[in-house]
Amino acid sequence: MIELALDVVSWVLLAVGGACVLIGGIGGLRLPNFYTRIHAASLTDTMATLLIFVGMMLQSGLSLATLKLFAIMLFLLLTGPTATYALANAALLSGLKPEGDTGQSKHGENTQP
Amino acid sequence: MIYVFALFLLTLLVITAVAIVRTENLFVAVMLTSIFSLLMAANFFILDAADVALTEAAVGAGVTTVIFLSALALTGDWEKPRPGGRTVALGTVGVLAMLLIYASFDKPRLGDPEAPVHQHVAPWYLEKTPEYMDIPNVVTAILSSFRGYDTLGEVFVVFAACIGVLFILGVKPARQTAAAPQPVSGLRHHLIPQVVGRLLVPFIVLFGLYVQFHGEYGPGGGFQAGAIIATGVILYALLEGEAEALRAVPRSVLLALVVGGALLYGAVGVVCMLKGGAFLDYSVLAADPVFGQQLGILVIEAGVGMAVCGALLSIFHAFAARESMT
Amino acid sequence: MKLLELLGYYNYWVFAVVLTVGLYAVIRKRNLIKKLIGLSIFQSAVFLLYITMDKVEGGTAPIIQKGVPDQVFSNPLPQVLILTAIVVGVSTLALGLAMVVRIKESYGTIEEHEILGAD
Amino acid sequence: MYIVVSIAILVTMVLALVRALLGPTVYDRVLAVNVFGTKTVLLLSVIAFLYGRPDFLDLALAYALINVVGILAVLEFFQDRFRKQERVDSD
Amino acid sequence: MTFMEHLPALQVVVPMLSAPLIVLLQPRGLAWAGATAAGLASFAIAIALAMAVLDGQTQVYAMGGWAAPYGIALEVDAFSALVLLLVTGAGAAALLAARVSVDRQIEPERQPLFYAAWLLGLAGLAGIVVSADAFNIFVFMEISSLASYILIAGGPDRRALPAVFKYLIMGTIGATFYLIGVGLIYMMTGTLNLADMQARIGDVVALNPILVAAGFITIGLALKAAVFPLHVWLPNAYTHAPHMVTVFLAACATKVALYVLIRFDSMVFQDRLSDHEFQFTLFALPLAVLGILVASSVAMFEGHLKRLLATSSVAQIGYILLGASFVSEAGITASAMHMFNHALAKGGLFLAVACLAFHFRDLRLSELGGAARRMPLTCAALVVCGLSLIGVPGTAGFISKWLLITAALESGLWGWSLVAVILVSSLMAVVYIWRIVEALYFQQASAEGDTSFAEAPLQLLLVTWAVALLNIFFGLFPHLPLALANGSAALLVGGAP
Repeated sequence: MIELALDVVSWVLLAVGGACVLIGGIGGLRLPNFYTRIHAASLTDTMATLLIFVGMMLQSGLSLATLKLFAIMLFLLLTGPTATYALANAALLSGLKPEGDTGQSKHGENTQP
Repeated sequence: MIYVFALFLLTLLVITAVAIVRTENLFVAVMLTSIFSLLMAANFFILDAADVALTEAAVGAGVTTVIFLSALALTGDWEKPRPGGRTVALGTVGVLAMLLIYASFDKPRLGDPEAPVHQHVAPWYLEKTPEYMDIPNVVTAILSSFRGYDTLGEVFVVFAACIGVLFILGVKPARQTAAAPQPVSGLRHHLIPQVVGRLLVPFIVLFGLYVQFHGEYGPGGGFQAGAIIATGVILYALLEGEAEALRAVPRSVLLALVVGGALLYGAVGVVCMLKGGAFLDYSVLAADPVFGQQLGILVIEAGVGMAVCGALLSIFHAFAARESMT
Repeated sequence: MKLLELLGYYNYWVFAVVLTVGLYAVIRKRNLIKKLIGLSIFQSAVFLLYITMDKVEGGTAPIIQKGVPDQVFSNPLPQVLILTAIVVGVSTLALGLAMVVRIKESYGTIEEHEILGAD
Repeated sequence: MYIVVSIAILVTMVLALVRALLGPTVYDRVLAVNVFGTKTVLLLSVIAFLYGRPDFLDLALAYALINVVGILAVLEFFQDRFRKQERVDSD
Repeated sequence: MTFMEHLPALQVVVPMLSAPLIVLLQPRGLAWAGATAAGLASFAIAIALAMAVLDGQTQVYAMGGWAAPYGIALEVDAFSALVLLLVTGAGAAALLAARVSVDRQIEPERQPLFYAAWLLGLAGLAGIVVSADAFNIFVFMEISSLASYILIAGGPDRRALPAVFKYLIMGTIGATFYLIGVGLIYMMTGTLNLADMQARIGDVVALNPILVAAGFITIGLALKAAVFPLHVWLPNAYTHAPHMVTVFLAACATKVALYVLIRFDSMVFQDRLSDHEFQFTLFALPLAVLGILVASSVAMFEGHLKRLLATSSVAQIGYILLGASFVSEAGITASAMHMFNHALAKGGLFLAVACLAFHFRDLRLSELGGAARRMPLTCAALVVCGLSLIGVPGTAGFISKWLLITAALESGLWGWSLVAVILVSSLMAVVYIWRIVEALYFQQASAEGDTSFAEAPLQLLLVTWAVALLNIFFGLFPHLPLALANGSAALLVGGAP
């Protein structure tokens, strides 16, 4: 009985995690400019990772694999937002101004340093 | 079921390869190259090559991207487009492609067990490894003992690359910039990456050591460990600045690591000779041949790890020092 | 059945295409760094050829698990060869980039036609 | 169940690759590479479970650690060029 | 296992393990001394191996104690003993003479790295010749290639860098083609050991991949050996390399690639693939003839002395391929002998060029006026080696030209035209050697050049003269190399065990 419950919970978590990943991916593609796309990317980094890994941990029960899964989740949650922050910081410093309400970023051209 | 993944990832691979060749901004090409190596590692993993995927990950994502970027920083990152017809190049290359695809129909289908590859030498390895070495990871057993001579050659290829880069970049650049080479401050004012990085570096080096000594039981070994530890120290150099990293791991230590690793590997072979076995025959190292094999594999994996880590780091420092000069 | 049959050869076709893309870049492009990138793609294709050989239907990676009886394993030998070839590729790449840096300093350019023109 | 998740991750990788190819500004491409790296970690862990060989998670762990080095190297590269441009403009 | 049985392994291990040691020897003179000691040791091992092979026992060495198809086997038979003598001899001789010339061209703090790369090159080439495992040959081919890129990149002027970059690109493509060929053969036969491959390739049903593999291996090794259409990297690389590096590489680097091509072709593909002899001859013969004629004619009009000799090397490689393409016992003997004799002749010529470089900054023929009066001994040695290159009777070159002509006659109806080609190209060789002699002896010294007697340093001069005398000695008493060449021909084509 417990077994079945665990399975169902982890299936649900995995499904929602998968959906989150998909939403993040689509967001990354359709959003107008750089700073909005960074939100979409960070969504997948944190939420989807959390859901998928917890779902898998439930599946693998108490074992070395669970410890590894926990370590991977921890490092992903640690490094993902850092990288996104550093990226946004570098973009801001080098002059890519976030948009007010025009929606289309002034510096759209490719030769942005 | 694996066909779906294989099909999917291989198509992505081809798209990325074509995109790399077509783009003219070299920086974009380097970014796509790191995606290319991510895809290669995923493909290897699906085709049951866990060790190779780990090597491609450790070497491709970390070290290759960093070396390419430091070379781009020293040269320009724009490519002058080449006008004119590309029919000749496309023609010769197209003929080669047709020839290869034509020849591929006689090759054994992906994964069929009757292929000659699986009949002759491979079953012997799979059967004899538990008997001679009693270690789970057959790839490490072949890499270090059955074909240990190849890996010795491999360590000396890395050694040659290291002394080659030191030799070629040993020449001072002609026009030394008037200003004293100001210390390359790492991502100084990026406080958050610095804090997280300082937290991360010990774990990367610890994971590198884990991969080093876990080589017999799971995917891992000398090459992967050396590359991961080198990536850890490179991360420290990126965050704290290259001068700081040199203080932590000075050049003399790096040279000692490379030379020590190569000599350690060779010394194990010579000791086997002196003890009456053939070159690199570890079973003579200890009374019980199986224990001798395990001891030999452990020591030469340590030698490989030292050599690869020292070589990759001295290559990185050679390029980074060049950047601060010009 | 025919489609599944053809799928078996898909890896070899990708090997052929990626090999020719790499070779095209090396022959066609004049920027020295782009030639090196083409060279590394060219070598990656060869790795794909070797690793495609080792897959056995339903086999897992050749790491023998103690408890599990008579497991089908993939072939470990091509993986050993490719471990060596990857490190050879990186070493050649590092040496090539060191030469490109020196060429840039002495010639001021890394476009092949300008270098040949300079001498 | 794992198959559904891995297909979702594969589709996201395709979307990230499209962003990397199209991306107008260079930072979009760096973002795409970052997303691609994270998705590879997820894909490798899910496939490790799909194959029933959980001891292959080392590979995903390695990628989780190393992926960030590539991104920070890129930002260091940009910072250098930005500082070099400042020096060129100033003198 | 006695010391004698370890020799095949020691042949590679001695130079390879001494390379890292030399990197640690910072004091300048010590690096050269260590390198020369290791070079001479490996030459002594090669001589001992040749002696052992001459009295009949081919050495087989199972590396790591594992039997042949499962582990890596080393095998030293007549052919590999001959090429080993050639490689280690050229390496040791060039190292002996290297100190003075290298001190002028490489800064002291970079010299330990230079000599370590030199020993790695020597170990790589010896590793290829000794190994009997297809993938092991690839690994050692990479070691020797990387080492020769480093050595050439040490060249004094800036033109060395683009030359060595082109060599790196073409060399890596060649090595990767070879890797694809080995992969395809492994895919169809399941083994990497050469002898095992020979046994198992017969029962391969689907021949397509094997033919494609033969194509890839031949083209890859032709690229490495600078066979005619794929030789564009060689002239620039040898011209702009440091003088002593040109001596070492010109004598043995390309010949080892030809050695692998001949061994692969005659052992693996030959008697198992139907009408493969015809295909190999159809491929190799025209390339060899074209190579000989075009390269010799280009050499005739070349202004720079070193580039002239490098282009003539391409022609001489054409001779070796010509011998191999007959696929007969006489043919293989002729090509093996020419490998040996060309190494002697070309090594001597480039040593003489290194001596000339001491007093003549610019090595163009127009600038070398009055060299004979200022450096009589060097020019005399250059003339002796030039005669051996042409193939004047009494010198080593004559022996191999003679064997080539007999092999050509033996090979049937095309024989006479091939003999004509050999004679015409020998005439062309006479022309370009005469142009050198005329520039050295009869050209007036340029106005401001001083004409005082100024010979090259003694050490360099002694080695140059030693090689010149060897040219003559092996011209008169060719028993040792001839016995090895005959043994290798019998082994490869004659089907002897």
